[in-house]
Amino acid sequence: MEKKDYLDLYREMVVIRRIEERSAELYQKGKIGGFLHLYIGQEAVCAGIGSVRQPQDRIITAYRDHGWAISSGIDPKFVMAELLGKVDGCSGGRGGSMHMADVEKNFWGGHAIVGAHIPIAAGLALGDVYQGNDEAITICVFGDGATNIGFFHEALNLSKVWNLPVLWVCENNQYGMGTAVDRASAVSEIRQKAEGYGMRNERIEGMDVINVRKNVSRVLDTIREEGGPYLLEIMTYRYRGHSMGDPERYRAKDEVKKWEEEDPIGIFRRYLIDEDVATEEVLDEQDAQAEKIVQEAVEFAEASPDPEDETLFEHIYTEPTPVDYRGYALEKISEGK
Amino acid sequence: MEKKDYLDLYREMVVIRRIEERSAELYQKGKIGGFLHLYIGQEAVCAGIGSVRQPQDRIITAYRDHGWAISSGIDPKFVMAELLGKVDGCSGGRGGSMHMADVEKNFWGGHAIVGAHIPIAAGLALGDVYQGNDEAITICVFGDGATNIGFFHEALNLSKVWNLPVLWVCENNQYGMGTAVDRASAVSEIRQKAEGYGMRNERIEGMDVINVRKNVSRVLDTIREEGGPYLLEIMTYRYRGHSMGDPERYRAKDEVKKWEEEDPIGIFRRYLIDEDVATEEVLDEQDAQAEKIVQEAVEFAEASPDPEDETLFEHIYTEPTPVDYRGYALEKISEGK
Amino acid sequence: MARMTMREAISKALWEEMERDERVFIMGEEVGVWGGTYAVTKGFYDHFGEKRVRDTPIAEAAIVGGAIGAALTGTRPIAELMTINFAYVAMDHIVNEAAKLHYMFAGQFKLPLVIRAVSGGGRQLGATHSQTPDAIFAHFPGLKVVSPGTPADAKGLLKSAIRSDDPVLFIENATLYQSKGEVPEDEDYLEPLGKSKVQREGDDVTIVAYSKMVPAALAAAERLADEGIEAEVVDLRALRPLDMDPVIASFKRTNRAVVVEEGWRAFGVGSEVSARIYELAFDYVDAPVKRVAQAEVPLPYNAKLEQLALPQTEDIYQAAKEVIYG
Amino acid sequence: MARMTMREAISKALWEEMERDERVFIMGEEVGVWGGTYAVTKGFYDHFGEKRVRDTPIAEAAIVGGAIGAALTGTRPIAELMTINFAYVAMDHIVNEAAKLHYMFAGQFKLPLVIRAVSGGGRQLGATHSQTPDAIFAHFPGLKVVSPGTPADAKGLLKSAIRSDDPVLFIENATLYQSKGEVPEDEDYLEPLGKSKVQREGDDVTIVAYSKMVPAALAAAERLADEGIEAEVVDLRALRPLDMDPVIASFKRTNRAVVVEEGWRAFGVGSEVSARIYELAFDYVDAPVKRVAQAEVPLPYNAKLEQLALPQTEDIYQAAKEVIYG
Ligand SMILES: Cc1ncc(C[n+]2csc(CCOP(=O)(O)OP(=O)(O)O)c2C)c(N)n1
Ligand SMILES: Cc1ncc(C[n+]2csc(CCOP(=O)(O)OP(=O)(O)O)c2C)c(N)n1
Ligand SMILES: [Mg+2]
Ligand SMILES: [Mg+2]
Repeated sequence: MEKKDYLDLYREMVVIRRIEERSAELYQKGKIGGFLHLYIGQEAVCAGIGSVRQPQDRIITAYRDHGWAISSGIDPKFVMAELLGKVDGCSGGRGGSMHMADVEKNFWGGHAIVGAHIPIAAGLALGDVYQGNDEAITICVFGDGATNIGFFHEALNLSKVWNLPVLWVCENNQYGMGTAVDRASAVSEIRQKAEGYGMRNERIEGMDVINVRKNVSRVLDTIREEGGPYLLEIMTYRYRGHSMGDPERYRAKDEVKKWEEEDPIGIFRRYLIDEDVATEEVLDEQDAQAEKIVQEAVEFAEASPDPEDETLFEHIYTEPTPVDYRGYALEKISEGK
Repeated sequence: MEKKDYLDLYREMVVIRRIEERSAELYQKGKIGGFLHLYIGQEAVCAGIGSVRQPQDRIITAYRDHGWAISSGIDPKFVMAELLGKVDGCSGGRGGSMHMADVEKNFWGGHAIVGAHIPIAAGLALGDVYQGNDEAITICVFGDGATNIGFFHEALNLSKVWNLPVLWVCENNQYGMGTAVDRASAVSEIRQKAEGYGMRNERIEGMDVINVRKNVSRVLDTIREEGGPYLLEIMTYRYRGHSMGDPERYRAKDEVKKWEEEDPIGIFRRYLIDEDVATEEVLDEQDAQAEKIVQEAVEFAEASPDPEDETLFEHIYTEPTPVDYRGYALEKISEGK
Repeated sequence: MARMTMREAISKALWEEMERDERVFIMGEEVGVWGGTYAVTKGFYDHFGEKRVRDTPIAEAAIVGGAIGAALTGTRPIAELMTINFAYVAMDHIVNEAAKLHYMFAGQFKLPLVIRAVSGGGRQLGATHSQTPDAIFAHFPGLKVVSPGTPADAKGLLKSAIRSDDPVLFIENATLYQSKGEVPEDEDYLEPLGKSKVQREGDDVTIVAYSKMVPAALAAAERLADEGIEAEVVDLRALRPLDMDPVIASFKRTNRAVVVEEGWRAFGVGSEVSARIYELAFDYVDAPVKRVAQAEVPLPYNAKLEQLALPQTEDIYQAAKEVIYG
Repeated sequence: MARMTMREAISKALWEEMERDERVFIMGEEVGVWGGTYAVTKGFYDHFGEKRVRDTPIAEAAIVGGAIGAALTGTRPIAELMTINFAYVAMDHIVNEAAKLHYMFAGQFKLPLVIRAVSGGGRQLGATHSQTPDAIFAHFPGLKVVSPGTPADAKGLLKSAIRSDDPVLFIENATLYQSKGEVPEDEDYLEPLGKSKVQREGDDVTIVAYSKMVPAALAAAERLADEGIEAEVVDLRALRPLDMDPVIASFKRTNRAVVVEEGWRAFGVGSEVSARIYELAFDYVDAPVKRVAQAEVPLPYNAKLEQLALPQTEDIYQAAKEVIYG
């Protein structure tokens, strides 16, 4: 990596952090609705993977997806606009926090049913194999809690039987909502589940973006050379509640504090300084740029309009198709027109 | 085991074999409808397990269930009556081949959706634990193919997390319909799947009933002493098609022939003679008794009446509950009455 | 009587039934330490302990399947699915196992199971998390499908569901949790499963509703009353068994009906109720029955579009006027 | 035109589309070596190879989920669910993913997916294996639900489904596979998705049906014709989008209708169609619309009870007479 790349990566992590902080504020103000799952604490994972994946590599994840959207290359403006439900959002304001996607960036969402995207990921890889896209890998991200649902099992098995090029990434942040891994999973190390499929697997630390980069890039190489699936468990931690309004009865404040000391942004900052890649001043300058990017994203999002009422019935199907019922009030409206 | 027990066990295996042969005939004659999955070749598994389980141990299995019904203690008469859809069938003629049960015998079915009974089995064990039935073990039987469905995963994980006393028995007959294990499962040894749950597991041979007895009885002891789940893969083979009308394009005649030489009844017969438990004559006499039992079962079943039309609406709920619609013809009938 | 929210009423019903009967227990995601995603089981874990308030893995098929198995052994599990949007994951166990085992095995056992799930949109949760697909579950004989519209009914119906020996899908509406009402304090206060109820009397038009649409219908009725129109509001309370008696009795007086549901219209509750009104009271029909329901789109996140798609009190009011004045 | 069974027509449609478009492939349980549980894909594996005729593990969620993913990349998968009774296992992927992704992500991609599944009872398969729950899938906007009643339509509709860029649930009826009819041999013979069709003309009564109930309705119409009653049989062919135009056009002439479905009545196809008839042609109603459907029980194994519960030609005939003579 060039120095510039290091700085870009650093800035991206800060942007992701700030986007989440601003989202929390906007949620409190009622500008963001629904569920909001913040990624704060886990930035090294998406940033690290985003920085080593190739453009042909597809990314697909769950509802904790803002960081993934940004590290996949979606402009924070479009992420913020989606959070505000605006027409310029990456999902046109229809998806919201949990359902972001940008296919141009090979980012396939943003899926809110736990584990449901895991078989879809196997299918993405199948599509690549079928069409001879030999260099493409599907990177499918899910939480520790998601590995207990049947979807996980069916997809992992299929990926092994069909030798699909999937990097299965478990972001083990140690809780699925309020349930600690051991209270829900038969094995403490999620990577061990891959043994049941005779699948290559590994557990790595995920608070240090350099470590994530190094390992993921090695594993992607392995998949590209040898084909087939690989399960990577990446240890991380979320600093905030599962979503807004989490009573957090399931963990001690001290535990969070301990992990906050291993802050991925702090670690990376220290690394950059220790390795003489950047000075405090240079990084502060990046921080300021990140602030600015996020501020602009918020302004952009606030200025973006709501989708027009008429668009309610767009995109139900790809082709124009009669809508069975427009709802009572809407029938009145459309009759009136 | 006493000599008598050996002979009973032998006779039971022959009864199961004959029941299946007669069922095939009755199916050809159109007296049995629906799907018919014969157990021929696998008798040592159900007979072996049936002979060592305790009355408090619950049995639950899939649709290939006639052998399990009999080895659980259901009189072959009631099994045959069920196959013929008669009122005396163990499920009142409503379940048919795939849905047999007798709760008095602690036999909980007979389930036709692949894998769906596996979580139910975890629940049976949970019910026992909850109520302090400390000596009870749930024995849940499923095929090799069933281990690829999500239900399997969710239930195995739950049984380990909650330390439920379940003996998970995979009857590996090497095919799920026409799909050989390796074409559908990431691992060739099903027992390896248990590693993904950190669960005790073992693979044993299942054509020799003595071997099945010995191992299962040991494993049941282990569960009774130590608690928690255990997965046992039992290698076996089905001699007939998956169900009636299987074109059997997926395996060579020779393969079937090879396995037929290891016929579980033949093996047991030889064992009994070699160990001086019985003579050829004594066993022939058991064969004749088995014929008679099966013949009587068929006669009983043929003589048993169809359920009355009026019973169509019985047992939808446990309590008398208004039926929303009786169907068009039935409305006419009941209005006419 | 005590004034309380529907959340409190449901929580009370669960608490009292667990105190009354040791066989009753709860299992589901986040029901324990967290206290329930919607805070319905707050305090339960500390009081009843982890044996009776069981946090599960995220594995809906195992939750319902496991609860079925436990019910077969004589316990009385309450399986919580968090939201009905996740019920699809357990669909086979709900409609193919719970709904059929008793019949298929000729009634050899009881299956006393309650499955709780939260339905409804309007909270900007997007298409996957905002559904009201209650009607599809009501398609299956063998299952009972219950959904209260008032706090009192929530308590009385949930208690009956827990005491019932049959599998009951008990659907709560997320945005109703805060709704308030008078609730009987009697610990044996039971409302019958499968009985509709008149929530407001009136002779001019019959508004049929259930769950969240009950308060909406009552609000519409108030507006109509201001104009001298007296609407009778019939709350179905259960979709299966579906009790048409109070609907038909009302309709025979009013000769006009609006059927309201929060979910999609096609193959929904309004279709069935309206079809039955014509079957059972054809000679009493003065005007076409109107259905008010959700626009047929996957519900969008954007608040304005979402509200546009959802049925509103205003729609019920308008529909009632049209059904009267044509 | 060639005379063939519905099985042959479906097989031909699949074969021709696979020959025409390399992106089309089949995945499902036993579709390959076995040749399809219902022999629909017999010979495909040998001809197209294992890349395009893919035997899968028993894992319905992975079958539909995997097919969704593959469709997103530009291939055109046909996922076979063997029977619709197993669709519950993939329910989330069918109704929450396939039906919603396009809308939720604002149409960023196409989702050209066909899910084939066999529906219907009458073969003594017992309650878990005999369902006709087609209506519940039609409740979900975003999904197209198609089910042919004749071999010709089976070919033309399946081809359209494969060429459609939207997810289509294509429901075949097991006991119709042997039914015969004339089928156009044109490789581009397409029938539109979401268009109902008059299968028999008549002015006395409108019989609305789909899938297996189409031949049953036609048989009933023959019996009625013997008595001088001319029934018009309208085949819905799709439940979503549901095309009422031919139904209403017919009804405006006959003023009488019977709606027939094989599945359970409550919250079924008849409820929706009957509700819409009243909404769209209230002034033309001369007699209450009748619904003929399955008795509301989990279907029993015993052949006599099973047939008692299933709707028969006789029932359609009787209902038509009643709707005419009251
Ligand atoms: C099928 C399903 N069940 C339950 C939920 C509710 N839910 C949303 S997130 C979540 C926890 C997931 O935990 P994990 O996979 O560890 O991801 P994390 O939130 O920690 O990133 C649950 C239970 C859901 N969305 N889908
Ligand atoms: C969920 C589901 N999918 C598919 C089927 C159809 N099916 C019935 S048996 C079977 C094969 C099962 O194989 P295995 O588990 O090995 O059991 P075996 O028949 O060999 O005893 C399949 C695919 C089903 N009944 N349920
Ligand atoms: Mg987690
Ligand atoms: Mg097998």
